[in-house]
Amino acid sequence: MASKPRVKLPKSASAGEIITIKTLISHEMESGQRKDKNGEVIPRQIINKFTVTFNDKTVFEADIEPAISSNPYFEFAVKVPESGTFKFTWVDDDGSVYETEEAIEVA
Amino acid sequence: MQMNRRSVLGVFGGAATVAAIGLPVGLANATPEDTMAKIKEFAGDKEPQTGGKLTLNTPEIAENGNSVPVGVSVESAMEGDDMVEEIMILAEGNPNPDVVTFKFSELSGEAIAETRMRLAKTQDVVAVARMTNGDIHMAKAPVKVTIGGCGG
Amino acid sequence: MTSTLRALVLASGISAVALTGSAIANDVKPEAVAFSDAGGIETPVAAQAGSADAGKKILTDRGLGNCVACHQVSSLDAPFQGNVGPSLDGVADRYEPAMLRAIIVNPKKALYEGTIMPGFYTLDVGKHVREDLVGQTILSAQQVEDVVAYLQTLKE
Amino acid sequence: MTKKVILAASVLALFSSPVMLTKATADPADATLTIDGKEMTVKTAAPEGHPFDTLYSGWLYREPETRALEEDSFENPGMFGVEQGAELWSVVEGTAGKSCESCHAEPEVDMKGVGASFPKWDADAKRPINIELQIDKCREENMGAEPYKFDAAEQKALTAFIKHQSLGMPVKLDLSQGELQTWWDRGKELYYTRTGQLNLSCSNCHEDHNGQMIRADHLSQGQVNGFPTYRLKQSKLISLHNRFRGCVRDTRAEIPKAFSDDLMALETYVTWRGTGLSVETPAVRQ
Repeated sequence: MASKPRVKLPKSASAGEIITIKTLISHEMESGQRKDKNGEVIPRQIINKFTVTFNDKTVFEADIEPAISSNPYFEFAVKVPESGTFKFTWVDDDGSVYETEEAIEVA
Repeated sequence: MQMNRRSVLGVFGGAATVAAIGLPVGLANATPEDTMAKIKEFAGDKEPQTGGKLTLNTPEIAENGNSVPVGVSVESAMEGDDMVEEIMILAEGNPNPDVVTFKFSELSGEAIAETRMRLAKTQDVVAVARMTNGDIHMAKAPVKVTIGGCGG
Repeated sequence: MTSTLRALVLASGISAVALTGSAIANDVKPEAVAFSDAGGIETPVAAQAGSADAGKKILTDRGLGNCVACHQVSSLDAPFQGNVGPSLDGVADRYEPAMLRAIIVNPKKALYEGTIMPGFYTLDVGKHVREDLVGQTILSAQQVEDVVAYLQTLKE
Repeated sequence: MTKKVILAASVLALFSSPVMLTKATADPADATLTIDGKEMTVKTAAPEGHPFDTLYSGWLYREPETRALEEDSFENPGMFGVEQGAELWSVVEGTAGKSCESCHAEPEVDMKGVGASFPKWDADAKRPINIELQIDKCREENMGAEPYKFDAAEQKALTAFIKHQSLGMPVKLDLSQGELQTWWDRGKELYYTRTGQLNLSCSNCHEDHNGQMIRADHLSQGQVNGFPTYRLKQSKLISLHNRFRGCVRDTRAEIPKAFSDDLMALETYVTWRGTGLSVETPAVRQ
């Protein structure tokens, strides 16, 4: 399943500033509750976990259920203490892991 | 009755295609009791407070149940005892009430999060937050999920 | 002949004559439905009398009448009723059963040609009708009478 | 006959007040749409000969949450398709060893305006050509590649990418090309032709009753300036011909083939009906 993470956050911030981060990933989020034309249940395949770390410290997590929409969107806040790198990780039911990183400059 | 195989599609559309994506209609839905049990599990023996410290933002009317924006926030210093650990969102009328659980940290700065969820039908959405001091805050909001005219 | 049916046939005047001797227990075929000069349909199209309870369900059933897609009925427990068509509250005060029947059967004949409302018991339909629906009506004769019976309960 | 006309008129008079009342609450929103800093024309005066005075983008008929999704091109899931199209642009396919990029090195420049001016007249095929068919033509004639199957993800992505290069530009067809005017005429006739067991034409909903509600569905003018459109219902990009087919299916008629003469005529006419509205691809609808 083609999944392309998109992340939006400011390139720079002042120390201790609270920034907003938006993320979106392309994923069908097959709920496991639908049936195909032959009446067979379509197996569940969702992204079940989303994790955000900053300089390797976990800052935000989401445990995700099939009730999250296709192309999952998350928006949350982070208080940025120093320059560093955010790492965003999405875990798929099939074991795939989608990752992306973004750096932020703290003046 | 003159109905034939394909006419279940219905006047102005597709009752059969309502669940084209996302949650099915007709499958047994969760009950408020299921939701209460989930809250109990989350809250332990603490009584949830509904004083408005937790804000739950949902549209009054969701134009399509496949994508309903939902936002939660808790007034909190986000440090020491006054910090939000987790916020759980539940949808009472879905096949399974679980939607998502957000976990915050001191680096969160603000206990705020937003996502988009599926709602199988018109129902109450519930958010529950657990603080580091064990306090539980709760908020509830009704969302009317529209019934499409053409093609469901 | 059941007493209900006899009553219907008697009430229908001229058409009763036409029915006599033929298959009385049969519904009126869509192509045989007769409009009066006033634009109504005096004779029920079904052999059996309509059931208001059954009609009520047809109004909200998306596979059948789905009338609330366009019309409002305040007393019905159906959310998001449409407003393309007029409210049906008190419709029984405004129309005789013959006219209600005619509007359901073929509003393009009963009301005006340009109406968006489909005819629910007519073969005078649009082009390229889906193959399996050719020669079929949206509602059966009985369902039309059920809806007529229900609409007659909608009094202010 | 006279009796019936009088009757019809009295029926209308009888109901005119509640209809007016409900219609007033369901007018298109009074809002402005800005995407990536560009203001879109979502309301404009209709061209000469148009049945409407004012044209409204379908965006104005949607609920605030759906509108917000289109306003933010980061949150707009349709942009995944545009991104996929941008990647496909440089993918070499076919016997000639070419990609789109081989001939159109700068899509942001080369494709600007394309999405606002199609369908065009195809003198070779002697019929209108839309973006999907133009992509296929390039693939077959220049790349030596197979045409896409209708609604292949790649077809929708490339179409969305090309049209997105005209984001904000007003839709404007040149009907003087070839016999395009004749096809416009044919499209117009189809627009007013009732189909199916439900006996409905495009005009019944989108001309006669736009602004009103069919169940919870707020009927729009049926403008096509945002296609391919991200529809929440299917949670993916939906092509114009897919939507045409869906509407015709809902009238309980046999479904016309995508890119058939009928649907190309209809695309020509309906695109004209949105003259002056901005290209919004990928729009977001319910």
